[in-house]
Amino acid sequence: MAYTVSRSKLTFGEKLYLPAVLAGLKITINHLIKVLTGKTKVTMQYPEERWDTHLPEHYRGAPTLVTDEHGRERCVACQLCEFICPPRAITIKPGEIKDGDRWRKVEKFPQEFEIDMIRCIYCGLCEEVCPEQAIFLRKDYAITGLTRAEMVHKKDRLYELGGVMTGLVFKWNEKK
Amino acid sequence: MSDPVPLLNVQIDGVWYQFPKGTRVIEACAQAGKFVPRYCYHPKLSSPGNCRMCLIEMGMPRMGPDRKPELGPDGKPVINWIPRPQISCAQDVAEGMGVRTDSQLVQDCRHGVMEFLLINHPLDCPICDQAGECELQEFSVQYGTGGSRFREEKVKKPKHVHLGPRVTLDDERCILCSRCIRFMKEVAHDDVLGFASRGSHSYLTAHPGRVLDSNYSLNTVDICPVGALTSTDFRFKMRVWFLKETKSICTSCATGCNTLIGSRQNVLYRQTPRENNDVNSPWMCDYGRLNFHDVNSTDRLTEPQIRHLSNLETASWTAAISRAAEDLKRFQPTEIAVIASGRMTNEELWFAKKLVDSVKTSNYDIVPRTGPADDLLLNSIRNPNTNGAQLLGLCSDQPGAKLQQIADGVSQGHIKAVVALQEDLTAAGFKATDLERLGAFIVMDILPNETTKRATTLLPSASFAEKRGSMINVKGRLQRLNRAIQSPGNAREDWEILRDLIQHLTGANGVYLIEDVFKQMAENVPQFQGLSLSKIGDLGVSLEGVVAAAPVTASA
Amino acid sequence: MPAILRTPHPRERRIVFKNVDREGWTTDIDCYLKDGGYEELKKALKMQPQEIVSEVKASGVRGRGGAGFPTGAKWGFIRPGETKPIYLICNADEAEPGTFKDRYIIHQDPHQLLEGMIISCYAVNARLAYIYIRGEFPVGAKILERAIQEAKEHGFIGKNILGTGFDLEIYVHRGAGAYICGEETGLIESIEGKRPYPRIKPPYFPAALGLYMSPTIVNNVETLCDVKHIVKMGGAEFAKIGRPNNTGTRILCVSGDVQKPGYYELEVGGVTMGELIYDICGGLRPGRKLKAVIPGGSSAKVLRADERYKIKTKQPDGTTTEAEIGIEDIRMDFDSLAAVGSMAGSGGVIVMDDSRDMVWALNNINQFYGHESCGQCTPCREGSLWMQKITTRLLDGAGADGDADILVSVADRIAGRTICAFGEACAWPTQSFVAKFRDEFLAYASKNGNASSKPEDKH
Amino acid sequence: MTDILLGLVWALVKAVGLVFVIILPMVSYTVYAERRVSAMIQDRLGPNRVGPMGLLQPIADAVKLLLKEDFTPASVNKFYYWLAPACAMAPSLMALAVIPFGSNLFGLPMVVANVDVGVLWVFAVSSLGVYGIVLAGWSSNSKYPFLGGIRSSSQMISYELSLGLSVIPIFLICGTLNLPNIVKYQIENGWLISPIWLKGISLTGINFPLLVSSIFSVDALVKILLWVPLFISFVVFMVSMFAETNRLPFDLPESETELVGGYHTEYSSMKFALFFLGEYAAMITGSAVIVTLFFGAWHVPFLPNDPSQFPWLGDLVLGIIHIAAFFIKVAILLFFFIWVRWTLPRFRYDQLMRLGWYFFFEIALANILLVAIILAFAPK
Repeated sequence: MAYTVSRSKLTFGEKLYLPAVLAGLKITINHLIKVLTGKTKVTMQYPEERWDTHLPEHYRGAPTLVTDEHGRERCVACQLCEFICPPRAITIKPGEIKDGDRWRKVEKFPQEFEIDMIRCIYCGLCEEVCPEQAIFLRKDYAITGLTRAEMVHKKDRLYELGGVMTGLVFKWNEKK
Repeated sequence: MSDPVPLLNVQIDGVWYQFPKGTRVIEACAQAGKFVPRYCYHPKLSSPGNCRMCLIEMGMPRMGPDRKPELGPDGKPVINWIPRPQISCAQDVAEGMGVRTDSQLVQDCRHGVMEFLLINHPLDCPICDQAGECELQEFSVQYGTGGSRFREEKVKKPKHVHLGPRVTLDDERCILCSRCIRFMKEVAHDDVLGFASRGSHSYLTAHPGRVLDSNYSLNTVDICPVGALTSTDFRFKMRVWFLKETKSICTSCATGCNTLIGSRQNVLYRQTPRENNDVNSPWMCDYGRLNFHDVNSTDRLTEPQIRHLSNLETASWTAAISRAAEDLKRFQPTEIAVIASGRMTNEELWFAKKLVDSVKTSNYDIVPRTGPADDLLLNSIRNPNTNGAQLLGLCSDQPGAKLQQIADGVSQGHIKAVVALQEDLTAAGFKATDLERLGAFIVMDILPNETTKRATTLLPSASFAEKRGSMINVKGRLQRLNRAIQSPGNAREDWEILRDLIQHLTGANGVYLIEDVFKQMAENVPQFQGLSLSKIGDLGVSLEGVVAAAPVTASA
Repeated sequence: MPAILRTPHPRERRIVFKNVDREGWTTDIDCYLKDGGYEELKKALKMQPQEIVSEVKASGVRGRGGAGFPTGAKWGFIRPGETKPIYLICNADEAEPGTFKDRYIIHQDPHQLLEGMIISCYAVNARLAYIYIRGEFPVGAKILERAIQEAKEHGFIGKNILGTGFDLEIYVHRGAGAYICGEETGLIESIEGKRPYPRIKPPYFPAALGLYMSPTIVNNVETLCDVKHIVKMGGAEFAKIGRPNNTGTRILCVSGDVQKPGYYELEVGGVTMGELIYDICGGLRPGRKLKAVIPGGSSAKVLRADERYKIKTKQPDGTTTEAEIGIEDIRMDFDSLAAVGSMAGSGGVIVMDDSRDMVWALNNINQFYGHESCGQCTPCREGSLWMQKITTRLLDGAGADGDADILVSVADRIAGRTICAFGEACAWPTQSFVAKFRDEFLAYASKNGNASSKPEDKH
Repeated sequence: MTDILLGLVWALVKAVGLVFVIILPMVSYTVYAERRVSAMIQDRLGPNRVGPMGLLQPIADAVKLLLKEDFTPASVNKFYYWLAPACAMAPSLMALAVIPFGSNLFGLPMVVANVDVGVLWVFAVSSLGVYGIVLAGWSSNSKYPFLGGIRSSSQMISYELSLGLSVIPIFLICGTLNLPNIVKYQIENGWLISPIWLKGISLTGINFPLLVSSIFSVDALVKILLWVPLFISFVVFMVSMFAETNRLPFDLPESETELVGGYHTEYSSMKFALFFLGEYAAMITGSAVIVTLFFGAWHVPFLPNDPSQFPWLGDLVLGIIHIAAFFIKVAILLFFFIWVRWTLPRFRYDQLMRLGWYFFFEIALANILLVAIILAFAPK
């Protein structure tokens, strides 16, 4: 069914359009004046001024891997992030924790864990989907590199960026 | 024809259905579209009724004083409901039976059982290989409550137990459904598994001094509804949701078990059985199941090669095919021999036969391959398509009968050109030094071996998982192979290589679709009359008039 | 042999326990024969098996093991003209906490049991019988084996018993000590040499598909002893003892906070709970008040002392009258105890006075069931241990709000949903304890200040 | 002979000086202004990195554009592809030749070419600009530039009509096409945006009788009557000038959202820069024409034209003041251009054509009639 949009009849003044044009001009000039007089200040002068201290708690910067309070890598290579990642930036090769390791109980760890930062869209789905709370979008946003290879974050780099995250998961502790 | 099975009237969730006598209640519900969740129940095994997941409300018709069912206003029997929930997996349907699969009580039963199963479960889905095909996960989502009220410590049990050479057990994940125990006892006839300890501390284990080393041990992994039993080979390799599943058949023996090939990004990860009650039920032997690692080998032949003096050099397909054709043209029919393989598909064998015909030689055969059989699935004939080779005329009733004669011919020098298709001739009675003296030695294979080293033209071909085609199993059943992954490098499907070779030899126009190859066969081979590749279907068709090539072993 | 022989209480009527605590009584067959032993066997062998079954049916005797199923009816399940072998099993796996009657029969009067068994086998046409005795009774097993040997020597067991052509072998089968072996199908599995996993019913009713998939009768020790006395006095005469539908005598095993705990053979329904506790058992300890009674073994539902029960009694003219009674007025018979929401069970009466902590008591019971669950089916396997963990946690001071409700809900999800009756056995105590002493559970649950016991803090 | 030579030299000096010293830097800094103003209107800052306050940004841009790879797509018609940017740039600069951008300096009139048909020259030359665009659109051999070129040609033709017609009232009033003479008329009779000049007021004092008589004269009445048609003329001219210079809200030939970049989509490096410069130069030219026609060109109110009245001010200073006044006016108009761009949304193509043909064309025609009637009845 076609839907008819009713158009209101314009008065003569409105038909001239000039008052509306003038009103528009007034709005824009007001903005300009406010910026000139320093009343508005929204632009941050990067890199002299940085967001770092103002970043909100949930800021989505570079995805990183974290270790827990025991220094154990939280990631168990469940590959859910690899599955959920919309641009398929994550590649994981799972491995088995061998006998004799303190965390043998955990059984699995990522042998290789790569995030291609050229592909990453910082959507945070990996963080959201992670059942072990091992992957976090930290506040790093200035991710640059000179080669494509450099932009693929390997496991050590991911842990270096991620650091330690305590709490949250107690499952792999001795009595759990 | 036996007497028709009488149909019984059964009321399921208020609707009356008819089921043949002998149908289990749980199956009847599923057929009526009211799936009843289950853990311990497996249609091919006995019913111990221990998981209590399939509890439903059940009732029988109320009997009047005249011992006849009382009829309600709708003319249907009035049902006397049993106050307690009943398991549906151990009972057959009865006339006038009533079933409720989604009443309040049934739902509470399912919530209860799900909660109980999960309180001592480690909930380690992130590392568990079963995740994604785990019934505990699925039913928990569908029938569970979504939360746990369990605040206590879980029961600790043995983890990563090497139950056998191919099976690893995690007892904490085990829900003690006993499917594996029953499989080993009832199907594999190797009663090696059992429970130890009791109550919540019960755990699965092999009998003292025994290991789960049956050739059918990996079927316990298949039927394990949770991740307790895992395949040591597949363990921690890939999450199942990444796997692309391709319906195919096992090519490790003449039984031709139906399979699902799990692959991701052109890598094979596992092969699991696919139910076909005419061939393998839902089972498969470990030998066949794990016999795919060659496909992933880094040694795979990827480029056609031509011999220049003593070196094999990489060449284009055009160059390699024309070199092979030119080489063959140089010899008389009696100087040429073709060794085909019982591992080739019908389509490949069809072209192999055309090749034989076009060079007009009578020196051709296949290499027989045998091994010990068992009384379940594994056949003594280890070539998957000997029947096809016979049917298409590449060997006599006794495969390999001419092989020694050809080998002698090569040795004595009156056979000067040999085409070896997917066979290592040095393992089939040919001497490596003889092969080196051949004027033309055209070899088609997937992996390097002593034969490929001596080829004058080496043609890399596709493995069983990389091609389509059909095979005939030991019982004369025509079944399909499907392509799961792409061939590495420039390797091509065998039938295409053979077609091109024949085109170079005879100039005849070839066919360009495997469907057309089969069509051509169907027109010329009476047994294939009226069939096409698509008509074979996923479960295959039984061919009439194809006699078993060798003693058939009993199968499940 | 007990060092001290107890004098029976005057209100007792000792039939089965006639020889228990008897001066100069030994387990020797001679002693038994001197007292007129095996006379009933001779009498029975002269009768038709069907006659004996009829007498047992007429006597109205109900199983003494716990469920109280009429024995005659059970025997009647054996189809006439059965072609498969028929087995009789004596269930001497007396494992219910609070019950200690069968062991006295076995320890002091084994021949009475054997005689009852031989008669029963003759009645149901069983040629092979087992006495399944629990692993914790090694002495009893020895006594029984000796008694069987003696009976064989005297021709009461073996080929062609007393020249009647009736053959019978009785074997003693020692269990390994699991409560679940007292469940008849679990017991059968155990005899078959498997884990005593109870079987699903349907289809595995012992009377049809029992031991080795053959018809099997499983009876309690006391029941089988009663058979001897039914043959002796006739079914009709036996039925006069006790009350209608609750015939014969029962051995009540009273334990707990009474002055004189012990076993008392009484006419079924012959006494009330009050008489049992205050007259026969000498009352509670001084200064104590009655708090609760578990009337039929630990799996029976607990009765609270200050509860009032409405009992409907059927009058001879067909009308029913309703009376409200207190705990003292409950008759100790099958139907009365069922009417007040508990059961006569195995006859183990556990008396608790006001010094008892009901959470502790339930935890004690739960510990037993959590330990004894066979682990076959899910609700009981997981639920019984969970209930124990909750009560233990409550006792540890780590209770949480809602624990009482979780306990009840867990028990509700076990009862009626398991393969065997163990589900009910472990669920009923929890259901009744929490329902009747909810305030005590809530008091524990509110003591949730002990943070160190919270699971997430234990690393 | 020497006079002609000298005149030629002077003309060259003026032309080169005007183009390279004033206009081109002005173009660059108009771009800079555009970026800064648009930023501020949008609550941003704009380029502020290169040099103080980003003032060297235009130079950086120029360097960048010069150094960028000059890429010529394979499918283009090379000759016209190369020609088009020049065609786009040159006309706007040429039009400036007749604009009087100052009074006198060193006794020389500050106009490159004082021709009698000045206004016609402006129109004639500036309408050539469309060729550059059409050529670019066609020679690029690509659909977006092609569409841009088509749009541009029809838009220019449409608005040239109203542009031309809207200035006819001025000729009627001034009676001349010579731009310096129009300026002279404005000095004497007031700016044509509101052509009444209060005689008798100067920096040296107020001549009241002259003032009163100038207010209460018939001449004044006529001029006040002319305010209405002249204002209409101004608005139509102004809007048409927006359209002619492809400025928003009439930037359909290069609308980014639909045509990627329109006619210059395929251009890069300096050739793109030429289009860019052309556009801004056209804007400057347009502003200059408006200033000349309606805002009294270099004339500063209350500052008499005759330097002899202010000997202390000096000939030179006055000349510079006049030049400055002209460019300040131009700058204000440029700002207005920018301001409008960042305020109004783009017209739809059919709306654009409708506005041009249905309204401005008719309004301009009626306006001529109105002025003619007023002038016909006004006493000479």
